[in-house]
Amino acid sequence: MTRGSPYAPHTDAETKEMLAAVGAESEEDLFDIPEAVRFDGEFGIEARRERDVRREIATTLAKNDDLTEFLGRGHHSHYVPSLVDDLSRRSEFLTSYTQYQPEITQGFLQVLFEYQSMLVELTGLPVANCSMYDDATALAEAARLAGRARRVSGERVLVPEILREGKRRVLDNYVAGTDLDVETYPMDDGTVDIDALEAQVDEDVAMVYAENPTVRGSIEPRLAEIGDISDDSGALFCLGTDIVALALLEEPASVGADVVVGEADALGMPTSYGMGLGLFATREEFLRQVPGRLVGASEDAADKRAYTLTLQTREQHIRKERATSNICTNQAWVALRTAMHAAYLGPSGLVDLAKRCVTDAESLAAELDGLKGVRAPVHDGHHFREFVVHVDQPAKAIASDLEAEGFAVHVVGEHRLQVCVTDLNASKTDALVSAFEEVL
Amino acid sequence: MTRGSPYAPHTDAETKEMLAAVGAESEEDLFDIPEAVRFDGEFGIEARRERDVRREIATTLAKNDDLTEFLGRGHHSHYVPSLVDDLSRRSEFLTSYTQYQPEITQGFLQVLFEYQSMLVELTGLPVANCSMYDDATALAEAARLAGRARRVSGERVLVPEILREGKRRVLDNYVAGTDLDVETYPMDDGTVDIDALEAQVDEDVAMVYAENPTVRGSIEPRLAEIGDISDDSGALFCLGTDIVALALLEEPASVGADVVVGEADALGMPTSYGMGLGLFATREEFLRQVPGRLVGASEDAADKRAYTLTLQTREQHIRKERATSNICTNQAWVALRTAMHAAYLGPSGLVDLAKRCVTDAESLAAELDGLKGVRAPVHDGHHFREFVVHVDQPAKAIASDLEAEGFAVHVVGEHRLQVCVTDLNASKTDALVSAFEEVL
Amino acid sequence: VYEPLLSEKNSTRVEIDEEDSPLPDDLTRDSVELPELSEPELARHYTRLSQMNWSVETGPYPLGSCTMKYNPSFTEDVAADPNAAIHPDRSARSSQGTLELLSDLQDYLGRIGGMDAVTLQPPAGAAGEFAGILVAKAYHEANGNDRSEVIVPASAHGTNFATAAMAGYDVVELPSGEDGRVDVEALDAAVSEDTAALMLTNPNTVGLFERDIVEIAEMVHDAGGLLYYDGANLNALLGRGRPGDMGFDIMHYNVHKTFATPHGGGGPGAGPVGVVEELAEFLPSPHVRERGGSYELYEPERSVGKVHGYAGNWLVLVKAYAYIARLGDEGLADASAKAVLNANYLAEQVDLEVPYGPFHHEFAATAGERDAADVAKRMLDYGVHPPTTKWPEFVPEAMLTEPTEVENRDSLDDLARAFNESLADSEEELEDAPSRTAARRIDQASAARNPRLSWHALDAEEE
Amino acid sequence: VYEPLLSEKNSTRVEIDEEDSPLPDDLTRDSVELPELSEPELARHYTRLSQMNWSVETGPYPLGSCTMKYNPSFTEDVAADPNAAIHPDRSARSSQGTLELLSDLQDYLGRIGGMDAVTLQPPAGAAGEFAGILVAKAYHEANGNDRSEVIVPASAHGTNFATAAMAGYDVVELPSGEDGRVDVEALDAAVSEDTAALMLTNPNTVGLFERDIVEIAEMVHDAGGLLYYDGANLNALLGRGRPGDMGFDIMHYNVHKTFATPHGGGGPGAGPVGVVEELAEFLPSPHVRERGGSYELYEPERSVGKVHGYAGNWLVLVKAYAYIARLGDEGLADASAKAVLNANYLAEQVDLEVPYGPFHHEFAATAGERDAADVAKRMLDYGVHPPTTKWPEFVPEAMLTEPTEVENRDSLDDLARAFNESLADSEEELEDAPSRTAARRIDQASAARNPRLSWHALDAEEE
Repeated sequence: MTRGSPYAPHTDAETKEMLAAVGAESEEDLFDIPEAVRFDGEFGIEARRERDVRREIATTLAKNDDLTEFLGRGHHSHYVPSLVDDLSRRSEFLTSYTQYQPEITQGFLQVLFEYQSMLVELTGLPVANCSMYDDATALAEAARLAGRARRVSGERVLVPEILREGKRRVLDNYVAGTDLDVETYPMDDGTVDIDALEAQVDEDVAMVYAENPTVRGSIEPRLAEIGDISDDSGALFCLGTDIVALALLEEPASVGADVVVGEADALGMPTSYGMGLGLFATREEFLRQVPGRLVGASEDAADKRAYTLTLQTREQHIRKERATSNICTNQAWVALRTAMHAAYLGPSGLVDLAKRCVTDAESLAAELDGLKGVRAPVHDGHHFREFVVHVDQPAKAIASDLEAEGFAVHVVGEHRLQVCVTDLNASKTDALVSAFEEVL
Repeated sequence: MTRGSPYAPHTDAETKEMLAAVGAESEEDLFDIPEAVRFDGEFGIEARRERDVRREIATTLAKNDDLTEFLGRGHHSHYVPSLVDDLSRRSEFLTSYTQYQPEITQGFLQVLFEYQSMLVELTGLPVANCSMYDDATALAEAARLAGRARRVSGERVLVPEILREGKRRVLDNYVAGTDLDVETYPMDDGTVDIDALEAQVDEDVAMVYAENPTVRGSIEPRLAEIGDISDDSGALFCLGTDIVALALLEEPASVGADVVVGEADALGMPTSYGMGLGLFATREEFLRQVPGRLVGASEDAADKRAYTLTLQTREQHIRKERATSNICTNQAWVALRTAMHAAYLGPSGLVDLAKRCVTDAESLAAELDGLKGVRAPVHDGHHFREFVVHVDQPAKAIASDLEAEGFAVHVVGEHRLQVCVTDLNASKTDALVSAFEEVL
Repeated sequence: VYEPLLSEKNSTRVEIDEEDSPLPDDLTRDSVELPELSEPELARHYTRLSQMNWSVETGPYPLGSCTMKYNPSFTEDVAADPNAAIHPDRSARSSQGTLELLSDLQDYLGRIGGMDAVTLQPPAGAAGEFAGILVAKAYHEANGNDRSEVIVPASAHGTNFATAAMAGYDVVELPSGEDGRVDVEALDAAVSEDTAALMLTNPNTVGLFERDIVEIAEMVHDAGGLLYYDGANLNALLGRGRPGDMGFDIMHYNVHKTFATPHGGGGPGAGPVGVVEELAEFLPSPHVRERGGSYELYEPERSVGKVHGYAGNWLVLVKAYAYIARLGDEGLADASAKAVLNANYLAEQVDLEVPYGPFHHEFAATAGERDAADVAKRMLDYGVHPPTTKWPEFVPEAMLTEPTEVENRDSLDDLARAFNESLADSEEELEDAPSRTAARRIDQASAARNPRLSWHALDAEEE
Repeated sequence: VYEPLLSEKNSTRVEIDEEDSPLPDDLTRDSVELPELSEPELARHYTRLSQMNWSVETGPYPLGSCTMKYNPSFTEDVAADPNAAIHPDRSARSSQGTLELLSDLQDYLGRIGGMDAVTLQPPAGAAGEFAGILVAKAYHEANGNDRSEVIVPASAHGTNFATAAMAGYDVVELPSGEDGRVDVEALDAAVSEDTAALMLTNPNTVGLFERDIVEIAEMVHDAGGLLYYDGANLNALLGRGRPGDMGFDIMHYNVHKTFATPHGGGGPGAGPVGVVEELAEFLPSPHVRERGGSYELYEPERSVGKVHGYAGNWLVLVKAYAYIARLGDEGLADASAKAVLNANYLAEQVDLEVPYGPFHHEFAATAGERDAADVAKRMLDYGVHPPTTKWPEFVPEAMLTEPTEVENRDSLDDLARAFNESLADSEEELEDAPSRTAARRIDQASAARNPRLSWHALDAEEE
């Protein structure tokens, strides 16, 4: 074989014949690059054998400490059944492109249609797209949609004062090119201060954003009121949530949500350093304002049901600068995995998993609350997966000591930690409590 | 869902309806088992969730020490490219059955046909079957073939005095039900003592078995003479080898081998506690005496080339007690993996790999030979992958000390170790030499 | 759909020259000629071939006596654990994890079969039979009691006959009784002091439980013989009957049938063998046991020796262990219940006579006037895999059907429809079948008459 | 071939009752109705669906501008390393492995593109464009130099236009020159002190190298603007030209194009952004750097902030790193050489005019009197995936074809045959195409006219 790319199949003889066929003497002849900008240096990257690359990366990644993570705050994982890995890795799914030729990509299209359908069921809203990058970009796109589709003349986007920094900063960038302004509204004991919000909302508000559960894990008790307040002023109500919470908590449609955004990668993906799956669902009314791809049902020439990407005139490759978003490549394969995981759980499994997110968090909070110098949860009310913990000692020091014991938790204030429990670490909660005792 | 098997899809309602359809009141009604032998106890095996089983087995297996193995003696591994894992795990291959309906199993049949073809090329013999369990059973089947097909009236099967115990014991069992007797012939400095063999061979010898390389890794220098001696007396010459050695060492057909047996799992499989892939090839003359499955080319009703299991009248499901063997389930999927790995290497890669088996063993032997109190290789001549090492100190103690240093080697005599090097441990030979220095 | 052979894509001859070879010329071959292809080409080759292959994950696979269950994908992950990748010649001390898992699996299988000791060495069911019969033989020999015959029902798997013959026994074939079961009188006539063993499948190969098993066991035991259980149909009995409780002395388990390890297109399987206490000392070597909290390998006192060069198909055993642990008592029992329910339900929907019953996990329908093999080929046109045909032989034009527990009612209804529509089709359509598959009916006679077993043979033919 | 929807197989409503809920009724929904299916049913569902999907491992995928290369399977294993599965909020101290790999990848990409600093945060090419344009904007603002326009050639990817607009810029569209490249005079007219940046793909979307790139860069730079490189076509240049050397200030890399991470049916990708030294302080936060042997995260001094909630598509980046490490200098250069050779060879075999050249890794043929989309549909009947059609718009009935380096001559000849036979077919056959695929031509207009975006919508329609 030739040296060079192991993935280029050409033999030397074949290369020669092909060069002859195109009338070139060498591969270099085919490059029409002016001398001035021709690169004749080297990258200095040495080629390695497959096994050596595997060994090298394994060695590098092994430098990540082996911690039991009690981390959440928007990036959550549950146990992913082997089935999902096995089936999603099938090359027909994994190595396919966007379905621009639907006749030979019905398989992927159907999975995406099923993914959309699951989100329609869970949100109660009739339109869900194929995916956004993550919760942060989904929220940001929602704000832009509110800007385009607004029913009022306002420019204000209201978000809770307690919001993950990453979300806020993405939102800021996405609205920077518009006339929208982001403002915060106050929270009270971890959930929305309804009165304060009501006072803040006026007819110049384009969108009100609230989360359920909040980034601190609190379940929002007065969602419908937020919906009403938004509706009364003509603002869009955008609700942030995640795919597991949707299975148990109030249905977004029933509380008046106009757009639902959030993370769907809590199903289908291992913990993956923040790699996400932005869910995006909305009312029929905003269908033509939706960013990203949509799969619709149709018929083929033999009148059989078939699926296809649809309403593409919203998208950048057709509408260019008037597109609803610049998104092109999305998180399709993650959506496929999430759909598989959700299908694996079924409604019973999904609801059970969501219930455990409540009960496991409650139990762990109660146990931690029993420790001297610890109070948990800091906020009243119900929690989903995670909660804030008050520690009398400096939170940073405690977190650092816990890390030395093999546990990772969030530091969210001078004396505040945040702890997240799922089925992946639930068997280690006793060990975590012991570690707390150790380091206090 | 119902409790019970997670892989039985029945809902409770469905079960009820199905029972009604068959006129039974309960599942128990369907069992026609006399009271006297009905089992109403429990196995006492607790069902576990998927993730818990995975964790439990991972924990158990982690009790295997993390050793760098310099082990061989018939169970060899080379680096298996990821491609092989990925493609062989495709469920269409992995979860299929024997190809009794060839019209819908052309894919697997073709892979097996290609596997056979590769072995035909490597052995030079025109008939190779789909697989035996391992080298030991392949040798044993060869002896039985020699017994059935013998050209002489003899009952003696000659095997080298240096033979892996496992092979010998399987052979003994396989011939126990026949009139064959197994005898050994002497070796000289690790390879066949030709004169002694010649003296031992007579017209009552049904088969002469020799290995190349031998279990000690020696390359047999006078194979053609063994072939001639066998041929002259009318005995079958059975040669034991492995799929990688075949790519470099003398072609079996060219030295007069009538049957070739050995291990093919040195390609395609990780080290797997002795799980094997018996290769079996022979001359046209013995075609109808071959044990196991054969895939042949044919045509379908549209005259297109197609593949099918063939000459099944040799097999147990048709011929019953007159079958050539009782083998039914074989190692088909391992053969598929081996074929994939061989195809991945191609002839260049295969030959290169085989050459490394010679040079890496030579270098390591030379390095060990440089140590005080160590002599390697013990046998003169050329070696393939492995060689015997003389140590002045007791071999068991040295091996045990090496194990404590993280290395596994064979003990093959009071003062003899055996060491095997492949691409998997070649990068650790310096560390092995250092460990030897440490423990000597 | 046609995928060229690798050799039709490329054929490259690599010469082995003395100058760049580490060996002298007389120790090496001259050259090797094989396909030299790149990774993308191979990926496509095998992906396409896989798509030309039926499998459990493609659809129903109701092959009677083959027990094509769903193979949980997590068991593959478990077996791929790098810590499972160890060499069999390691010291016991350094391989405690493997030994523990083997020991635990021995224990599980013993409980499931009602056996006192279990070897995991046999690499397949037939190898298990061979090991089991070797044990029987060693037992009789140890008693100074050479026996020459093994009795096998006519309806038994071919392996039973072949195994007994392989071990040097004369096979005494027992005709099936009128009810499809062992004819006890015939057995009485066959049993003698020459009887080393009776090999029995229970439920038998048409799914019938041998109701007279207690009497049968007594007859064999009284004559000094042993009772061997062929575990091929164990999926019918889990949690409801144990061979050990029925008087069987030796049994093998087909883990790729009962415990859902994948069939892999014909293997690898594993055929562990269980025996009663009295026979434990004859089991193959080495055997695994626990002593004082650690695990060791040892040779049973009167071991029959070996039936595999090492320890059998280890990775398959890991998968079997994982399956058993996942299901537990309740899951195993439910698997059998649903397997039996499915067979009964399906038989009810199929327009064919089922001459023998009550059956359990499988039933032998008869195609009557139709050719069972033709009906099967026609079923391919309806998008399902057909049952085993023309076997067992005492059922005329048998269609031995075993849906297993993994089908649901819809899929059984689909299967029944495929049966019934095929049966309703004309003789011509049947003979012409399959007509909707990528490959049409394949000429088996020509393949056997003119064996072309390699691409070399095809090349030679073309020249 | 038709596979029912999950919802057509089962639909189960689970009620959430206060009594067995851990939450009060007013915090929960009433019920959830979804398919409840077993693992074997799901395995079959998705296996069948997968077989209804074209992919790189099925066959050629010559979509122009999409760069559908072979995705080495070992990169999947690498990304599945349990040590890669960490949370982004971990301390830097406990995630040194991840940070080291990210740092090394930043370094590799910098060398390959000739850029001084690289952020890996953007989760896709379009997100990379957005990050890059935000950097440009921040740079101008930092210089007290607000600019309002971004210039984009008419032939550019739609994302360029959309991105510029999204960042609040007016888009100035530059018509293509007669030779298919940037019209330098038109550019001269367009560039002004309002020009924030010129976005350019090079080679451009018909595969032509912008020969005047040095002059173009000077013009833009002289006006105080920045030059942005759209990395979609970088697979044409590896080892032969670097955007940094051509005067580009900002570029994004499409790792799922150039570095062979799988497209996954539309994503996830990753769109790292490289910049020259002067712009490094504006890169997104956090950025990774090495300090005294350990790795840390920090916020660049004038960072534009974030374009992704966390660190982008980490697992995709791991695969890209693995690919680059596997190929090295020589492999990367060879990949481009073969990609360009393949495009040239294929164009030679196709009976279509290719109006612009010399092209590199892709060429825009024109279907002339035929409808390019119909020709593409007909190509499906010949068993290949067609090229991108009707784009870029300045080529009439364009068939933008990019075979990439992974095809060999045989497969290119097959592709050419599919082109040529389709072109030779009658207008009627084209309009009726595809006729040999499982699904026939799908009515896109009806899908848009009557949007049915969920199984709920289908159910509603049926009622």
